[in-house]
Amino acid sequence: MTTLDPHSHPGKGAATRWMQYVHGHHWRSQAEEFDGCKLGFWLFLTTEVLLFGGIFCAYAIFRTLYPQAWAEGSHALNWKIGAFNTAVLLISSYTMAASIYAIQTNQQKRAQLNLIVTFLCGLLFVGIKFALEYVPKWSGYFLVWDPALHHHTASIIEGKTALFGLFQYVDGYGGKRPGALFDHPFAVDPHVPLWWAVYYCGTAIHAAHVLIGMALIARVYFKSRNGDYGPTYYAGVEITGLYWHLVDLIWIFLFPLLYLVH
Amino acid sequence: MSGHEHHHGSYLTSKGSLFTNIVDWATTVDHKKIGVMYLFAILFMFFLGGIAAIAVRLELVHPVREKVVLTVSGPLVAPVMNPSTLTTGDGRTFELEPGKHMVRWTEKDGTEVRQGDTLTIPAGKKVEVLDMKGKPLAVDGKEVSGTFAAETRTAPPTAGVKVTSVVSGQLLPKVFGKTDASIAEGNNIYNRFFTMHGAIMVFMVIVPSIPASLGNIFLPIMLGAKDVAFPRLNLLSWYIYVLGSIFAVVSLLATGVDTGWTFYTPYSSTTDPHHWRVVFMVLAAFILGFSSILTGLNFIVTVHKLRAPGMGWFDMPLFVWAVYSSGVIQVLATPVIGITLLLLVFERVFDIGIFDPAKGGDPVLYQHFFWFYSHPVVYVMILPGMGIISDVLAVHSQKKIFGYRAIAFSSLGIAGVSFIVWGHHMFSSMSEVASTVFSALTFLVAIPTAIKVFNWISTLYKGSIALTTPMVYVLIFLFLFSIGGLTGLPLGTLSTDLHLHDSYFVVAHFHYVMMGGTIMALMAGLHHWWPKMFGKMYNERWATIAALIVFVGFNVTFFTQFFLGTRGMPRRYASYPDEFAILHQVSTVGSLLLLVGFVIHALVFAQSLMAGRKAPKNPWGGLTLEWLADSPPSEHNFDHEPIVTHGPYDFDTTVPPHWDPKDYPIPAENLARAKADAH
Amino acid sequence: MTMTTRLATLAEDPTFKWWMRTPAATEFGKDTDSMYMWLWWFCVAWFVLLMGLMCWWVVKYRRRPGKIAQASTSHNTPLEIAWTIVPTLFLVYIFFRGFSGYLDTMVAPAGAIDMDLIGKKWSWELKYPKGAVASETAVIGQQQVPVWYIPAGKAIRLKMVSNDVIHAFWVPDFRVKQDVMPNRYTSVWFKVAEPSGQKRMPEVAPGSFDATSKVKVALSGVPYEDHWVFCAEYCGDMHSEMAAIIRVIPESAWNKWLEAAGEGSLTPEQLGELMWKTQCASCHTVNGDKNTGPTWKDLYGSEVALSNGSTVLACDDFIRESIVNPQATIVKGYEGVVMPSFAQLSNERINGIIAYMRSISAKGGDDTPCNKSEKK
Amino acid sequence: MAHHAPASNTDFNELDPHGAGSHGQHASHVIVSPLQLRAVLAILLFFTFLTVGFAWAEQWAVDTFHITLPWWVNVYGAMSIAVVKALFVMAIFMQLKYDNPMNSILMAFTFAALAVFITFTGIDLFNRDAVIAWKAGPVQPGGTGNLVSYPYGPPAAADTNVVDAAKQRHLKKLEERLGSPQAAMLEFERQRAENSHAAHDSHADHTVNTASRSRPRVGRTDALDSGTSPAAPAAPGHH
Repeated sequence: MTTLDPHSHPGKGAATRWMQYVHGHHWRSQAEEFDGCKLGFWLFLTTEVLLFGGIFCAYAIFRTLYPQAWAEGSHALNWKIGAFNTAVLLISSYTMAASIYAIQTNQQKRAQLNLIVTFLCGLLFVGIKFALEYVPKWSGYFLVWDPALHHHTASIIEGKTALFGLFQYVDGYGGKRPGALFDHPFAVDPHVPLWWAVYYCGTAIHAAHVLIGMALIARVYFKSRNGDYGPTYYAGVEITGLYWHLVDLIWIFLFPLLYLVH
Repeated sequence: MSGHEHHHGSYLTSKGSLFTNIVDWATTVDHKKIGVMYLFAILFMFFLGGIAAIAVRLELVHPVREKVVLTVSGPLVAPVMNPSTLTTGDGRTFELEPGKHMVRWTEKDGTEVRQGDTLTIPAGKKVEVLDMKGKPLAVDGKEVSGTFAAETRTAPPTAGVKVTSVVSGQLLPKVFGKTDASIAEGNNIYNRFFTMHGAIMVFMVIVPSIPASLGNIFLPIMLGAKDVAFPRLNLLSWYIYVLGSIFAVVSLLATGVDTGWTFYTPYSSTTDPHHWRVVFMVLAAFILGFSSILTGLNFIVTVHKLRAPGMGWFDMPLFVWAVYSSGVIQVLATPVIGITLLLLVFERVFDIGIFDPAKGGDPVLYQHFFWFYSHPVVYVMILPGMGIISDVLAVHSQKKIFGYRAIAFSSLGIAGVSFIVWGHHMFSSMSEVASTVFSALTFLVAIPTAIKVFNWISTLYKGSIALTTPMVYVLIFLFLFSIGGLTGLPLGTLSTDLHLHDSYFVVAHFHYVMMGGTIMALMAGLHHWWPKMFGKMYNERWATIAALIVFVGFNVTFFTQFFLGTRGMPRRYASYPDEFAILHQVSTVGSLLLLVGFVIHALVFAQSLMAGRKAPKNPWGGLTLEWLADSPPSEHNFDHEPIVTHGPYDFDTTVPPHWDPKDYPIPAENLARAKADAH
Repeated sequence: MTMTTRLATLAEDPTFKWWMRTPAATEFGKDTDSMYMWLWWFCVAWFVLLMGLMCWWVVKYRRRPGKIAQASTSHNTPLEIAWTIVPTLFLVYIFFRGFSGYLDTMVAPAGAIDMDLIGKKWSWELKYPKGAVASETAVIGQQQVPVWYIPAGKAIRLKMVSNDVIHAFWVPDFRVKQDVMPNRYTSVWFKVAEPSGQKRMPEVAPGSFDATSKVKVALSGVPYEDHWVFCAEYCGDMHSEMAAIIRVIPESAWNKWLEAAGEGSLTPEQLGELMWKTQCASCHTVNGDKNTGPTWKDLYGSEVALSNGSTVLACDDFIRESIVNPQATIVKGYEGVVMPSFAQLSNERINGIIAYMRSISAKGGDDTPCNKSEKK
Repeated sequence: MAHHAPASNTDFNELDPHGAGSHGQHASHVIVSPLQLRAVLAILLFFTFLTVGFAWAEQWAVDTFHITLPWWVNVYGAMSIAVVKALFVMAIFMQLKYDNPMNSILMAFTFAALAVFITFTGIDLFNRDAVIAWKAGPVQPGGTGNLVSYPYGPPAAADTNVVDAAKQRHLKKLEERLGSPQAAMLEFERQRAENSHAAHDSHADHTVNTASRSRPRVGRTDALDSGTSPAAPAAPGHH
């Protein structure tokens, strides 16, 4: 670990707006400001953890009350998708951290590349979640490229497709919805709708956080292209990174709870 | 960072045309201006909530909502209820059957008949028999009349009675032009009003009141900082507050919600099924939570990072300590209400069932979610008030606060314990095990609170006490808060709580704590810092008179409610048995006194703003840093960053800033003693 | 302190009657009372001490111009420790005393008589042994509330469940309260002393519904005491009308009453009227006024406009369906009002309601449209 | 800008009181080397693999050795692995290890608050009828002549209706498509088989595993479903 000397990296190229950065007038120094921003953001992260705390609490309570329903619901999820998505998020967390490293060492192009990869990973995560999990479970329509589709060959209703043939309807698969919206014909335990309520609330709020994180990453990407960040000023990237890691952190718990622990 | 040109003038100084002024205020990142905007927004919501409170109190003047009195005004006509035998005048008998026959007979005019009641015709009374259409029944061309052999019952009369009086108690429906409202409709209006009162007062007034207004203005100044840590975030949190309030007002304009401010499921998830009002109100609380989180977060970072040189943690004014502690609670507890309200919205919109027993969910789980936030937030409400009391008390008795560290740590202690006592709101709905655990933990909170009160009162000892309006409010606070705190004991005690839970005793208790505590502290702080905030003095005499009226009005309003509670009056009742009427009426009179008191206060403040005497820089002789600044402070608070050389309460050894040492002759023995203490 | 001495102290305490309208009617309630009064004097002592010091010092150390307060100590560790520990000890005592009273309140003794209590918007339904029906009602405001007969000196345990939202069963005179939940059973118990003849509430208006003679005989000349039952958990529009009266009578009289008060002793119309008073009156009037639900006056045999635009004849079948499955058809103008199902009512009771509705309808005579349609 | 920015960003004010807060230095500008980051990523991916394998292993133990692991093995195992992963993310990716300890303390408080929240809620919901056994002595039957009944069936348990209704709707749809109820039932069973096969092609058997069998259902009175009394104590009490 090295502590950075802010004067050892003269700006390379034109994008050196970061060198002109002047900290807020009410801060005693830029280092103080950076520290303060981080402290503030960590405080914000604690609120995020406790926000999900509600979901975790509901999960824990109802799992203990209705273990059969939880087992049944968990079995309806495909652990492969969950594991793949976990890997995607972990990799994106790495690239996010790597982009901070690159900024700290003033490797602007590398930083931007890492940000792009992080953004794409987020997109992949949400895309998979939406196209391979939400849509089929909710409606019974499978993406035609979904590898899970071949398990359901006999239940496919030919010709019943949606969105220009991109989605194929499988009879009796959909309807796994929360609460009163529940319409899955093969459920056994009466409390399965409750499981789907917790599943959808947990993962949807998480997915919303992924989207917010992606927006933040897009923002720092464009600011970075503008030369706003460099070795002495990168608070924006740093807190975006913290947010992104928290999203990852939540998923690290959601994944085994929803997909594995049955 | 634009917009930070150094102005030497006051932060209130006008900058140009009305329009530029409005834009300047709307886009300001100056913590003082944001604090002032918060102050007026909160006072406006306090006004709205107060209107609702008065409406609720006026409605309760009459015990019952509607008591229609019918009196006999002619021959009574009513269907018979049981088969009976009539003996006609000529000795024949006639069988009457329910559903076929009505009878007509006379009673004395003016006899009272209860609406909807069946009637009894004594044997021997002369009656005429009618068919169900009301035509006299004729047998063999002769109308049937005679007397019953035994007493006979009839359904409520269809004719022969008139409404002689409609006892009022339908105040609110009448105000809204619904003179023919049914009991249920009338009750419903009442329910919407008390919900409006509770929701506004909790979410929009008491939670943000002190931290967001006085805290915003004075926390940075007391720390010697130029601003809060994140000024733009501060402005954002004000706008979020306004947005949340707009959501709430929209729901109120659509005639409001009838859930109570606690939104207990399954009532809140099933009431008002075809409307969005509940969702709007819930979203309002959800949005206001964000505002609260951002404010708390901002203050915590400010305290950690922006203290003036020389100001260690234990050199901070106790107000700062208290706001800091409440910030911790805001940050840790508010997200849980966020997810709770979000789930409640999902419950209403998508029927997800987590809190709905009909779908396998659990309504008491909602209560746990709700109180995990809402109990700690009680301390968000009261801690800053306690901070104000500590500061104002010390300044106006020019006495070092007794047990500084004990007060500071008890703030943190209260913040910590507040997270493990929420179950005492649910003794009658929880498992017995949980009730016992929560009751034991609840008593823990009493200890740091008691310590604070002891410290405050000890501070008076050998002080130099000036009975200014802020100090009068401090004494009022100590009086009312002691009652509020002590009446918490029977509520935390399991056996007595089973009687008092959800009764008016609880209503009185939390009003003593919330209003007698927080609002009285707010009034103390408002008067204490008014000269600093606006550079004008207020009329001391009228302010003190108003304070005394508020004090009397408050006790008349709420002490009676303790008696109501122990005698068995449940809360949230639109009507009640007559025996509670007198106490309710006394309470209503008290609430009107309170109204008078607050109106005088408003006039005093208005007079001060328009024609008040210019305030000196340090009218009370305070030692904390805000008294170093101008009145009102300049845009950046201080000309130079202040360096802290004395403690916030070293009155016995320090001449207050801007005071002439001649007016403050420090006894030599004080200095000697301080020297001795230092060694 | 033994129970007797505690009670003796209570009776002598002049402030007791400020707080409680009467002494508690139950044993555990008396303990609660003595706990409460102990706490009251405990609070008074602290309050007087604190406020006394405050007032004394405010006067004594009032500001004198030109004089600065003498330095005095700003902390005193032994004092601070003392005033932390002393209240703590008191609090420990208070907790344990409250806890022991709580156990007495929660745990029903062996041999208690079980009754079911069902709470619903907005009425209570008590199920007696042997299907007995309490046929008296009293009036609060305009509201009919049921009067329940309860034997003195016998432990009664109510097993409670709610039909819809959360309610709470509270008898202030018994000093007990318990929430009534829609998804689980909760219970309260009480054992009330013999009626002393001492009034516990203002005389309720005598229900004009007189029971049949057997019941009357069973109850004639019997001393009784009345106690309010309230719903203490906010449950909607008629929350404040969701009340009942517990009328405590000697056990011997209660046993006789139980025998006499079988449902068979009432005519269908009487039974129906009783059902209306105890179960339906919070939403339906019988005098033509509009309330939460449609009025029953002249309903029977009339054409009812439904929310789906059609009309239906209010005959027996329609009424029965509206009782058992209220959401099947909604009367026009009452959309959004969710009437709970009363499917638990016995056939006799439903028939009684229909008979009662018929008796208060102008179209309820022999030549009702309903009869005509039946004849077809 | 009228205000005076310090000449250098590293200026440190002698009077600055925050030494206690940040150990006299601003530990923020720490560069974590890419090598370390990659190592952490590798560890995280490995643990992801491990936690999946762990879930598999339970079923494998049942299938191969007929050993039924206690319910908590899977839960505690998966949660422990998740905690380790989370610690790595927080310590290295989020740099808590090198950061102001205040932030770590904050996180610790947060997790403590979360633990309090879940535990205390559990104290209520998992103990609802814990005292019934000693709460109730033998109780004389009353009410409807039986013990407490829930005479109109369980409206609170409408949840079963949701599940059943979904089934009935599907059967009706199938019948409309295939013409006869028999054909619909056959197709229903076939689809059900395919559905459960598709869902369980992974690691788990159709039967519910030990984790689910492990706990009695508490918190909701059984009688609400069965229509019998909950409060008739199995063993008549005492008191």
